[in-house]
Amino acid sequence: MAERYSSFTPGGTGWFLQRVTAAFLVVVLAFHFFLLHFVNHAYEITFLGTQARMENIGYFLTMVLFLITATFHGVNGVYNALVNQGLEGTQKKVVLAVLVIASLALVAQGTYVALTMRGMI
Amino acid sequence: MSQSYNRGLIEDFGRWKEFSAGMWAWIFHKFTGWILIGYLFTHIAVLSTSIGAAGNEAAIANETDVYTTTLGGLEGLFLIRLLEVGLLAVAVFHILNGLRLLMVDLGIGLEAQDKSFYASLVLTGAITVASVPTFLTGVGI
Amino acid sequence: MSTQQAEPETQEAPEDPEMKGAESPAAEEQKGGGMVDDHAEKKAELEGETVHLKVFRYDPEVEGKQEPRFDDFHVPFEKGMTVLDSVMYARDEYDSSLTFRHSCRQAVCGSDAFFVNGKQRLGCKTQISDLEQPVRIEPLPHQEVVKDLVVDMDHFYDQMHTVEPYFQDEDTPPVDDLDEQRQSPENREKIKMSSRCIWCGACMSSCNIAAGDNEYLGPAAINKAYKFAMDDREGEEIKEHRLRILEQEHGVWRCQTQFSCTEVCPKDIPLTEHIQELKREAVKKNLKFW
Amino acid sequence: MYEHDVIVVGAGGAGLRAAIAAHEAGADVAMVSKLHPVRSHTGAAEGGINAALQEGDDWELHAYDTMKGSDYLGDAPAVETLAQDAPEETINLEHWGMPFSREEDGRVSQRPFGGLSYPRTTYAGAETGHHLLHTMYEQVVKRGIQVYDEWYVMDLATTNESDPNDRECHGVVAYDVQSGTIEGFKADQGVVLATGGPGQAFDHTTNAVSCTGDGHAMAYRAGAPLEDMEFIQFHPTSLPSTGVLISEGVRGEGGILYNNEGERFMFEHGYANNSGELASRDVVARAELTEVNEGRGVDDEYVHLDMRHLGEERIMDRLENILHLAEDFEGVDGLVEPMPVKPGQHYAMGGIEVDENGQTCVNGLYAAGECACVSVHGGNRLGGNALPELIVFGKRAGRHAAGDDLGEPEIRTGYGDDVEDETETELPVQPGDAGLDTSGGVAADGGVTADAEGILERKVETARERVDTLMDKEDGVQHAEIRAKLQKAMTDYVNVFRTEEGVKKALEIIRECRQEYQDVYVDDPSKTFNTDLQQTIETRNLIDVAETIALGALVRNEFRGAHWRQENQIRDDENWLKHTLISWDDGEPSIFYRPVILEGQNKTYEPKERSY
Ligand SMILES: Cc1cc2nc3c(=O)[nH]c(=O)nc-3n(C[C@H](O)[C@H](O)[C@H](O)COP(=O)(O)OP(=O)(O)OC[C@H]3O[C@@H](n4cnc5c(N)ncnc54)[C@H](O)[C@@H]3O)c2cc1C
Ligand code: HEM
Ligand code: SF4
Ligand code: F3S
Ligand code: FES
Repeated sequence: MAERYSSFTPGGTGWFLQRVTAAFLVVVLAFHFFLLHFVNHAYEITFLGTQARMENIGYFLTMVLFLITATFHGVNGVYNALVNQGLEGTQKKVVLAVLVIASLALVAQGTYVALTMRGMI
Repeated sequence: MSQSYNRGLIEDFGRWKEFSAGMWAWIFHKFTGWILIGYLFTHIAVLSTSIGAAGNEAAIANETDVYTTTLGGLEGLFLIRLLEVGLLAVAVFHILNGLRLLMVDLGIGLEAQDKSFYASLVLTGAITVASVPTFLTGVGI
Repeated sequence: MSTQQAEPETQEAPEDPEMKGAESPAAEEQKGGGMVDDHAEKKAELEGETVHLKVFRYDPEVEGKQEPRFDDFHVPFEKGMTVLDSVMYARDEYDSSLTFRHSCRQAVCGSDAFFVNGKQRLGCKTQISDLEQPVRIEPLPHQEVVKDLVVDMDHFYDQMHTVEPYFQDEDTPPVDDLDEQRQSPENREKIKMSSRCIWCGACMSSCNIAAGDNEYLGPAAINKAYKFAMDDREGEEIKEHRLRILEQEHGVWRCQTQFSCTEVCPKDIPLTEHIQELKREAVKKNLKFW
Repeated sequence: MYEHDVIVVGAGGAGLRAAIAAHEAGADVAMVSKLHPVRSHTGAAEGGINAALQEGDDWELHAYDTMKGSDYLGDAPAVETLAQDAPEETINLEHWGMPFSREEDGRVSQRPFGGLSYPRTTYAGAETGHHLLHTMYEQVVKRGIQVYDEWYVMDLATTNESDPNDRECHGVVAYDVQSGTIEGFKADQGVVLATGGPGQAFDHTTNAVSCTGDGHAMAYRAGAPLEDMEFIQFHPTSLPSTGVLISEGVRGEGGILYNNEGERFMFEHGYANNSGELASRDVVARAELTEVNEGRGVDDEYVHLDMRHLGEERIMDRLENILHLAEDFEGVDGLVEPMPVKPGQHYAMGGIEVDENGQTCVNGLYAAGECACVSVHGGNRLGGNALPELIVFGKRAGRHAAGDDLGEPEIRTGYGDDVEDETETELPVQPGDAGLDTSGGVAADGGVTADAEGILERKVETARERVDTLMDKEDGVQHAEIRAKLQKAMTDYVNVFRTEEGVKKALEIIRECRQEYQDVYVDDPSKTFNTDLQQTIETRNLIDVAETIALGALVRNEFRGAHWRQENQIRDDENWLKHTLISWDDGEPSIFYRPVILEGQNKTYEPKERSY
C-alpha cells in the first residue's frame, strides 16, 4: 500500500471550490429563478426584454459569472461522481479531457450568446 | 485468501429498501445535480437562438425573431411547462440539500442530518406545489 | 447510547428470491417439533416462544453450500437473548458447521458485526426482542464471504494500517525519568470518541463509497487517523504528515457524507463529523499556501 | 515451516508486550494468535492499571498491598518486581500514545481501587484494557512485527527427556483457521505463551469465548507444572445471560441486592452485617449463591441488583454505562426494573509456573499474562493488578526469550529438591489421560531426536493425523455437549463453594468428559474456517485445565483468598503457605508443593489477618 504515498493528488481544491461555487450558486440561482419565472414570466420572454436586462453591465457580468461557476460546479461534480465510482487511469484522463473541452465550449458559447444579447456582437 | 464468495453489485442496488436517509439524500443530490448540468447545456443551446436573432431589428421589434418565437413556442407547450415545474423541483431540492450539505461540511447540526434531509424534501414539495399556478399561467394547449 | 439499536425495525419480511433457499435438515427437524410461525411476534410475547432465524450459508468447499442459501432455525427465546446468543444456540444445538466469528460477547472485540435485518449490527449488542421476525442474518455486505457469516477482513485491516495508526513523536522524552507527556483533559475529551473504535468493520460495510472504491480509506481508518491528528501530544509536523495521507485522492474527499457509517457504528462514534472536520483541516492547511 | 527467533503465542496485552520487547532486544519475532490481536480479551478490562506514580506513593506500598491482597500466597520477588516496574511501564504506554484520563494539570489520573492504600489505579475512561490493547497493537504495526492472525496453536514442539527440567521447546504447531493448513513454527530462541485465561472452564464467566486455557494445557502436557489453579476469582455481579460484568461501582453508589422475596439479604440473612453489599467480592458472591441454593433466588438462578432508588439523575451522571450494558446485553432497563446479577468466573490467579523472567522449567518455553503464574496474585488478585502484570512480565519474558540478561531468577520452577510431594489426598477417579490421543506435549521419540526441525516435523505430522481423525470420524459425540457438561460440573461443584464431596463429584464428571471425548467427532467437513474443529480441540484443553482446577481445589483444604473449603473454613498458614503444583507426568497428573517466598528485598512479609 506504500505506493499510495507517491501518488498524491490532493482532492482538496476541487472539493473546496465545489463548496464555494455552491454557496455562490444558491444566491444567483435563486435570483435567476425568481426573476425569470416569478417577476418576469418565462412565457413572456422576448429578445427585447432580454436585451434590456443584459444592457445592465452588473446583470451581464453576474450572468456570465453564473455561467462559469455553474459550469465548473456541475462539471466538477460530474467528474467527482465518476471518479468516486472508481474511474481510473487512462479512462479517467479521457473523461477529464472531454469534460474540460465541453465546459470550455459551454462557457465560450454562453458568453458569445450573452454578448449578442447585449448587442455587442 | 483461498476461495471466497463475492456477492457483487446486486447487493448494492438490490438493497435499496434498506438505504437510510443519508444515502437517499446522496442519491437524490447526485440525480438532481446531473439533471441541472444537463439542463444548463440545453439551456445555453436554446438561448443560442439569440445569435440568429441579433441584428434583425425589425423582427425583434415585432417579437417575431427566432429567439422570441422559439422561446415563446416552447413556453406555449404544456409539456415544457410541466418540465419546468420538474426543473424547479429539481433545482429547489438541489439547493436545499446543497445547503444541508454545506452545513454538514461546516460541522453544523450533524445529529439532525436525517431530519434536515426530510425537511428538504418537504420544502421542495411545498415550493413546487405552490409554484404550479405561476408556471402554468397562460399556457397554450 | 445508540438509539438505532433500540428502535424496533419496521421492515417487511423480505421477498428476496434467494430466501426461499433450502431449509437445513436440522432446522426441518425443529419445525417438525411444531413450531412454525413466520410472523413477527410482539416483543412482550416472545417469552417462551421461538425465534425464527434466517441465516446466510455458504462454504466454498462443501457441496450444497457452494451456492449460497438461507437456512431457517427456530431457537427458543430467552429474556435478554442477543442475536449472537441465538446463532450460538443454533450452532451448538442444531448445526455445528454454522460459522461466525465471536469472542467477547460484550461489544469490545469487534468480531461479530453481521448484517441483521438489513443493517450492520454487532450480534452481541443486538437484542432479539428489538427485531422483527424472521431475523435475517447475513455476513457484512461488500466484503468477500469466506464462509457463512465470516467475511474476509484483510482489506479492512490494510486500510487501517495505511493511515500509520501509531503514535509518532520524534522527541519522545526518555522513559526512565518517569515523566508523562502532558495533555489537557479537553484534548483527551476531543479524541475520546474516536479512540473507541473496535475495528468491527460495520462502518466500512455500510458505506456505499467504500463499496465502489476499494482504495477509499473508509470511515474507520479516517477515524483512526483523526484520533492521532487531533491528539495534541503529537507535534504540528506529524499532524501535517497525517493530513497529507488523508487528503490523497482516496482519502477524505471520497466521503460523500452518506452518514451510514455513523448510523451503524456500535460504539456511537460520530464518524461523519470526524471526516468532515478533517476535510476542513486539510483545506485550512492548504489555504495557508495560497 | 516458518522460522523466527522468538514465537509469541497469543496477542493480548501480555503477548503484544512480549513481542515488542523481544523485537527491541533485536530478535526476529512473530506473533501467532487465534484471534486478530485487537480481538483479544484484554480489551474487556475496564478498571485500570495499578502503578505507584505519584509523589507520596511508593512501590513498596504497592507491593505490600498486593501481598496482603494475595492472602500471603504471592512470591515476594515477583510481587516486588511488579510494583517496581509498573510505573515505568505505565508511563511507557503513555509515551506510546495511550489515551489515559487526565487531570487539570495534564497529568494522568489515578483513582482509588479496592484493597489499595493509595489511589494508584491509572485508567483510561472505563475502557482501560481496550486502550492498552490497541495502543500496543499500534506499536506492533509500527515496528512491522509479523503477526499470523487466525492461526490456532495446537501444540508445542518439545523434546521429551524424562525430566521436564531438561526439556527444550523448539517451536509450535499451528493451523490456519481460514484455510485449514497445518504448519510448524520453529523458534530458534524461545516460545512465549500469552494465551490468556481459562474462563470457559465455567459456564458462567466474564471471560471471552476464546479464553479456553490453550496455553495452560499445552504447557502442562509439555511438562511445565500448573501452579495454584484452584484460585479462581468470582465476580459477584455479572449479567446472567452473557456474563457481562456490572462494575462494583453500582454497589459503591448505593445499589442494593435483593432476593426473590424482596429481602435485602446481605443484612437480613446476616452475611455482612457491617458492610452489606460492599463486603468483599468473595463474601458477596457466596451470599448470592447461598440465597439461590436455598430457594430464594429469582428464577432459581440469580438475585436482583437494584439502583432505581438512586434516582435517574444520579444514575445518568455516574452509572450511565451500566444502563447501556443492562439494556444491550440483558434487555433490562435499569431505571425501571432491578438488574439480574449472579456470580461469574472472572480471573484465574494460577497458571503456568514461571520465574520472574517468565521462563518455565522447560528450556525456551515462557509464559506471561493471565496464563502464567509468577506468582503475584497468590490467592486473590487485586483489581487493577492484572494489566500491570501483562506489561511488566510480558516485557521480561520477551526480553529474556530474545537473549537479554535479566539476572538469575529467585523463583524456582519445576520439580526440584525444594518441593514437597502430595501425600494424603485420595482421588475418586484416575485423573489425566484416558488414552485419548497421541497429542501429549512432548515428541514421542524416546529422546533420540535432538534436532529441532525433526521434532517440529514430527509434531506437525501428529497434529495432521489428529485433525484427520477428528474430521474423518462420521459419528460420535459433539464437543459442545462435552463442553456444556464440563462447564456445568465446574460451576456446580468447583464454584464459589467447594466441598470435598462436590469437588470429587466434579472430578468424576471430568473423567466422564474425558472418556466421552475419545468419541468426539467434527461434523463440519470443511477445511475453510472450521470453528467446529477449533472448538473441539479447545474442549480437550478445557478438560485438562478444569481437572487441574478441581485437583487443586480438592487438595487445598483451607480457606485462603478466593478459595473456600467447607471442611476447613480458616486460613491455615501452618500447613498451607505453599503453592499447589500439578504436572502432567506421562499423562498422569502429579501434585507437589513449593513454599511461598515471603522474603522481599528489604523486608519479610509477615502473614497478617486479611481485613479491610
Ligand atoms: C471483564 C473483565 C474486566 C477486567 N478488568 C481488569 C481491570 O480493570 N484491571 C486489571 O488489571 N485487569 C482486569 N481484568 C483482567 C485482565 O484483563 C486479564 O487478565 C488480561 O487482559 C489477560 O491478558 P492476556 O494478554 O494474558 O490474555 P488475552 O488478552 O486474553 O489474550 C489471549 C491471546 O491469546 C490468543 N490465544 C489463545 N489461545 C490461543 C491458541 N491456542 N493459539 C493461538 N493464540 C491463542 C488469543 O487469540 C489472544 O490473542 C479484567 C478481566 C475481565 C474479563
Ligand atoms: C446550475 C446549477 C447547479 C448545477 C448544474 C449543479 C450540479 C451539481 C452536480 C452535477 C453535482 C455533483 C453531484 C455528485 O457528485 O454526485 C453537484 C454537487 C453539489 N452541488 Fe450542485 N449544482 C447546481 C447548483 C447548486 C446549487 C445552487 C447548490 C447550492 C447549495 C449546489 C450544491 C451542491 C453541492 C454541495 C454539491 C456537492 C455534493 C457532494 O458531492 O458532496 N449545487 N452539483
Ligand atoms: S468506527 Fe465504529 S463501525 Fe467502524 S470499525 Fe470502528 S467501531 Fe466499527
Ligand atoms: S458512509 Fe461513507 S460516504 Fe462518508 S459519511 Fe460515512 S464514509
Ligand atoms: S463478540 Fe466481541 S464484539 Fe460481539
